[in-house]
Amino acid sequence: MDFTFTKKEEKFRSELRGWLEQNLPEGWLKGNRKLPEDSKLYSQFLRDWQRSLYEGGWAAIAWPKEYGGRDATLIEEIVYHQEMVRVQSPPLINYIGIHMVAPTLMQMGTVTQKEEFIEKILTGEQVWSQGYSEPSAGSDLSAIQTTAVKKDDKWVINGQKVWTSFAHVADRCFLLTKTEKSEGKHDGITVFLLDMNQPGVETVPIVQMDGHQEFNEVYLTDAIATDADVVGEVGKGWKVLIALMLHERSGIAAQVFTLEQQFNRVVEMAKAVQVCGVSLIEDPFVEDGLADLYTRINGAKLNYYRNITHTLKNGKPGPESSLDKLLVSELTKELFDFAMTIQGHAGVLMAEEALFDSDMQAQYLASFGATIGGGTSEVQRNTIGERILGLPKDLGR
Amino acid sequence: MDFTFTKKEEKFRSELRGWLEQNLPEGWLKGNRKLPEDSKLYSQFLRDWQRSLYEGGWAAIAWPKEYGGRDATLIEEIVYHQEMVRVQSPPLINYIGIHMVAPTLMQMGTVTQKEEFIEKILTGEQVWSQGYSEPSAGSDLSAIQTTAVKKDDKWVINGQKVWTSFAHVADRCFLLTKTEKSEGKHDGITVFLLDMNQPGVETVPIVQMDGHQEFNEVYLTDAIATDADVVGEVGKGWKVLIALMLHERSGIAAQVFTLEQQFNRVVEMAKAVQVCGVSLIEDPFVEDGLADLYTRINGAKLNYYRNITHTLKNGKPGPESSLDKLLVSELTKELFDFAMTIQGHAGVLMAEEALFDSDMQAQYLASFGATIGGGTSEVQRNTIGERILGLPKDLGR
Amino acid sequence: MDFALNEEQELFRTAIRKYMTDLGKTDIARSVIDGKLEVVTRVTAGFAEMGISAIPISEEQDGLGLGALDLVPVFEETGRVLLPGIQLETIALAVPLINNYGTQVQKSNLLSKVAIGESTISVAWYEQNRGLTPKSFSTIAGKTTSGYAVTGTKTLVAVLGNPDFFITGAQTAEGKSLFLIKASDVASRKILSSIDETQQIAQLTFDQAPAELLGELGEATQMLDDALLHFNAALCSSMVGGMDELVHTTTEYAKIRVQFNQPIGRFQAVKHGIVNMKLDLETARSLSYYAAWAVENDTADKQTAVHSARSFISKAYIKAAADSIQLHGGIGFTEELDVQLYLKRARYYENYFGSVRDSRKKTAHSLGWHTKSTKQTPVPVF
Amino acid sequence: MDFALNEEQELFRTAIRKYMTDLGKTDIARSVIDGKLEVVTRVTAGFAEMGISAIPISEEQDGLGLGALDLVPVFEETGRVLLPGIQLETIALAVPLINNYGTQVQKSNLLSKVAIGESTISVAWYEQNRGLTPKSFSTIAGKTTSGYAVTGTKTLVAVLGNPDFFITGAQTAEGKSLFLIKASDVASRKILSSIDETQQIAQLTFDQAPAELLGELGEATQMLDDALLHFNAALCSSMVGGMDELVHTTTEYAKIRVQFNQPIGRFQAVKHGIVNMKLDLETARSLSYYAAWAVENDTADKQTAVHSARSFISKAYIKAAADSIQLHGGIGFTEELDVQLYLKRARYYENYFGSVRDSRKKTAHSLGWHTKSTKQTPVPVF
Repeated sequence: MDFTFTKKEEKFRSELRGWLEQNLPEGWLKGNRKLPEDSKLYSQFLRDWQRSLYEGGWAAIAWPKEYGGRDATLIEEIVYHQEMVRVQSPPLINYIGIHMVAPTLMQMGTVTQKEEFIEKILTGEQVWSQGYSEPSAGSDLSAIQTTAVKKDDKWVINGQKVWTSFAHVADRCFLLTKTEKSEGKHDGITVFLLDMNQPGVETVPIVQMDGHQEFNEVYLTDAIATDADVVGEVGKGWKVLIALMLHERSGIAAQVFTLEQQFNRVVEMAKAVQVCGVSLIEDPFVEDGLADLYTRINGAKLNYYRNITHTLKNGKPGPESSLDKLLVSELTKELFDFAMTIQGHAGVLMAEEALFDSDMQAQYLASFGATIGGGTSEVQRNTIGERILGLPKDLGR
Repeated sequence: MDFTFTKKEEKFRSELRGWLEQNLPEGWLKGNRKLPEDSKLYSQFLRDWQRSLYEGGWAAIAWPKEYGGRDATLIEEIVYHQEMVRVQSPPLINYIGIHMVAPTLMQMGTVTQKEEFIEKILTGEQVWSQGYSEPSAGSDLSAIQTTAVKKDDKWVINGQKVWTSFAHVADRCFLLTKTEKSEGKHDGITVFLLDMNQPGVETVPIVQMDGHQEFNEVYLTDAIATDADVVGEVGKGWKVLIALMLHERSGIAAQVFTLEQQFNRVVEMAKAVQVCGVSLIEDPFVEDGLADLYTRINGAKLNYYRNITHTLKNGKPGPESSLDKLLVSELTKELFDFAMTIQGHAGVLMAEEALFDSDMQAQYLASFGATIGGGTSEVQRNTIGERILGLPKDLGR
Repeated sequence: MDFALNEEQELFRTAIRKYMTDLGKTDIARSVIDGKLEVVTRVTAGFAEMGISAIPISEEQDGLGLGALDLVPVFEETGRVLLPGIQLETIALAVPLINNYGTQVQKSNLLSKVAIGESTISVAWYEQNRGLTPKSFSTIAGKTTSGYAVTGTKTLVAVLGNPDFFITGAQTAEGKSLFLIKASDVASRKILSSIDETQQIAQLTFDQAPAELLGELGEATQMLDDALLHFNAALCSSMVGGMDELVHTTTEYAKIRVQFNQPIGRFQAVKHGIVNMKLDLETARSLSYYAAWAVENDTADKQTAVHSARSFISKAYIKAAADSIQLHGGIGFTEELDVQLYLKRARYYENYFGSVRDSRKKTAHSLGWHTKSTKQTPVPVF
Repeated sequence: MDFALNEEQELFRTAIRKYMTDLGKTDIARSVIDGKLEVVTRVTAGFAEMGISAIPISEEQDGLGLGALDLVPVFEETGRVLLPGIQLETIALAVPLINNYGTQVQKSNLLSKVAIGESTISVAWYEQNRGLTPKSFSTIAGKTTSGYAVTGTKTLVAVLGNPDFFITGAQTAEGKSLFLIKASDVASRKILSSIDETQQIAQLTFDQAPAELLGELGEATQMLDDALLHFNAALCSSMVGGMDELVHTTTEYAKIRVQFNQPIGRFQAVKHGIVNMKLDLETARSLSYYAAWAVENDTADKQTAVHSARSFISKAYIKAAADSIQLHGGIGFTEELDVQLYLKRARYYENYFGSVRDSRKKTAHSLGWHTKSTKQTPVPVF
């Protein structure tokens, strides 16, 4: 066992750290981390940030050098996430493009697709969204009903997508459609690289329970795509989707480190907030609960390290990532639930009036998305039971 | 709302209490409640106790007067259970006969069956066991494989039963068999009133994890029954089984009151046991945990009272009994788990060397049977989900 | 032995539920979120019309002279639709305080107005960074020629619908005491942003506010402890109403939502999840009924009955709402569905006038666990 | 970055697992239940042959001079088969105590015998109705011409296989101190009945027993706290081994057991139940590896690493065993299956040398939560 970094990895970290100190938005490191509320300004702010990352060579470190990446090792990726979480960097507006679409195109895109999209993804000139879920296809993506029908060399697309992240700012969408009625439920699905800037595409934001609007409904009414927009083969889109999902090899890292940071923030609160002159943390129930959370959150991080070790030794990740996802998302919910409880009645206060952290209550509400988005905890448990433990397949699968 | 008893009910209680004081085995009320270890002496002790109950008119209070019962009301039954639990009365050796078999025979037995069995059940002359479960038919009783085949006016029975309570002391068994291969999985089942005293019946005790031997395996090798032993119709045994199970209208009462008594015992322990001169209950975590358990155990009792009220108003019990069973059995496990934890390392000591109660550790181990026997918690949850909430039927049912 | 609401109480429930349905159920709560606070005044009038606000007020003060059990159907049904406002504070906290400790004049002046819906009263007790049972107040009351003058700042005060009076706690030479202060005598009021936007809470500053003593000097804690039994019993009913609605809507959703070609209620993870909510609901309802019964009948075990009920239900309500969000999946995370409103309300009530830990501690003390003398009866009283 | 056992350690695991399989897995534990205590002596010899008992002993004393990480595969595999005996007490508690605090003579006399399997040593610390970190002992040690004489009664002492020596705690004028006492000098020994019948615990009475001081006078608590880091890291591995076996057997059972015409592992209540066991197992294993790594490398966070691991694993082991019984159904409740033995072992270890609450308290203190000065680093060390 060895938890140290090599000199090369430490050099990588300090290079990144130095770059961040120079290039993060004005006042960011001093805690002025408010993003513009206006949708256009918000989008521009994040596009500028991605442009800046691109120019520094930090937008897509895991990509091959030939495409403008750094050929970063898995450990370098982890260092990257640690540092990004540490400074609470602005979100990457083209996350989907960089971490999912482009690597998939590198693997199975046509020469034209590679030329047309990959560089624009890297520079942030072109922002991507993903269009998988539908009102009737949430956990069960094979149930999608959006159709693409070929008419005179064009594909005419109709249907509705939901939970389409970044759709309101996106130029293109990685879109799952049904092109044939078929027996096998994973057959007849085709992936398009849909141009979002056309009349047939309408985007309506979804208001979340925490008040944020990070996702959208997308209504497709005779939206148009061409053969050149198809990824892989027509009718074989399920394979493309699986390939895309496997491209996030360091996927959970940011969440692991974020959870740890959030935990430390809750501890700070328990030390700082006093009731009748006594810090919350001096209450044995607060101490006990936090020690338990510390242990399990640290355990989740250590699990992740074991899985990375496994990946490094085997050259590819195993199904253990669903284990990490499940643990981290459930712990995020538990952490903020506990943080709410210990604040007492003053915990109902939000934003500027909040007892300690103006964001704590909002993070509590946001935490409910963690065990739903990206595969519900129920689906994760099925995956773990079936893929890791080899238990029999569930009903209807 | 009214939690008082009528004068008649109070009179019933004091009559029973007076009788118990006079008739419980020597020294019982002073805490000398050890049953004989030798199997024969044990059986004789319990038969004597049932004979005594019979002679006092307390063996089957809910039975109609014509059969030797008291036509007791539901509330009187509850009072009866309260008093029996209060004095921790010896177990009723013919529980199955009195609470299940005889009421079923009264409802659907032949005249001969009624004459032959009911009085003997009441006096304890004939002890009954139940033969439902099999190695491959636990939660799923419809999967039984014990066969009864008609040969020359006799039924020849072969198979294996398991979890057959009282089989080692029983004279007769209420036996579930398969008499026809059939499509519908509840068809082709026939119930026999099997004579246990015959060469084809072999009984082997099952040793439980708490060391007790309350149940048995019963091996049936060309065991013989006659047409006169069939309850209801041949092939319609599933209906008989359902009828039998519905006859326990006050079924959960004893468990509810026992749980409450056990809880009070744990509180006594927490007050009495001291570590470094301080009672366990002065530890805030012990206080908090016990207050939580108190609340939920009391809640389970109050649920039971609401269900009784419902039964009194509607004339028959609803499916809510599965709710009571689930809560009480799960709480029993939780209670003893907590009782183990708070005893510290000395909690590993058993029997005479136990920290407080010579029986606490054994009760902890026994509690694991509560959520398995009589329908596992998983099956109870299905029943509640489907019968009370109307959710769709499970896989395979 | 009869552990159920009586026929009249169930009929009353039906009437209130109909009224709430007519008002559009959670539409009222959503109106408050949208800033249309006038709906609350309409509800207060409706309550008076139906005789709800008169329930616990004696006939001398134009009330109905009924008890805590008659409030059970009321607050279950208002809780079911997350009715915003300070009905609980007025009817189940201020009224018992005035009823038990007020002078004849105070009763006449205040209670009949509450009964006919012309007045609501809130309670301003909490001070910043103090516990819910503070050892002392920084708010102080000084004697004046005509009564008292109170100076200090209170926070987390429920003010939706603009109550006419506040019952507040202040320090006097004789100890912690309760006072009545007219809303018009509040020096300043600052609305605070709350996780439950269907409620409105404020910080109130008193600056030599004219105040009338309520009850005896130095008796604030004991008076409030006693009145909080009424309040907590009613609060429990309100939370039970919310839980009941959550179980209902989650069950119905699980029957119709199809994934993997199955209604999701067929999957045990979903089915058993809802069953667990149902189990908690049944226990919560039993405990809340018993708490109200104990308060109404002033039983020896009323402390235990109320605090144990509160300790369970506060937690179970949050869990029911949180689990319901999860079982609804993506749609449960949106602002469109009501389930998130139940979560926020449950959170709002979690520590209101006491935490779960506080309630458990009080349960333990009321059961005599920390005194050598008390002994449990071997047979439950019933 | 490499968070896994190395190849040698995994090979060692394979060897030990093979040895345990040759011994019939849990047959050894069941032999002890049947009173055939001689199996334990055979195991001690086998351990010496395989070099296990020499692992943490330095080469000067005929040991291998290896560290806590090399004990991980050993105790995972012995825990997997519920190996009875005092291997943990000898190798992971007595040895570190003697190694760190013993004189050269004590090391020479005691450790080489342990290394070659000729001696086992247990620890007699607990006194009746005292906590696990008593403020004072009623057992006392008086100075004699040749050393000390100890008088008093210890209980819950692990004695399976008849250890040759006991390390015990006694009160002296200088405070709580540790002593070495020969088993032959114990005045009387009473075997106690334990929930885990695969172990043997006793009450020991010392009556002016000749005793040798171990370490410095008055330093018992500090010495024990330090050595318990070794012990708890090893104990965690042992519990992880048990959990691993539980997950394995429960999974296999769920694949073959058919009810309602389905392998029960197809039902989500069963499937997700096993998945939850698996999640706990993974966390337990990660925490135990890290604890052993921290002890081996004497890191600054070793207190946190060990106590947090222990706090989680003690509880998770009980839960895994309890859930496994439930998932097995009726057969799980019988003496025939091993799963009940795991439950009893888990319970036996729950409060051994400290409770879950104790471990959490120590975790909190080691993280500096109660001191104003300590600050968390914003980026995790790794």
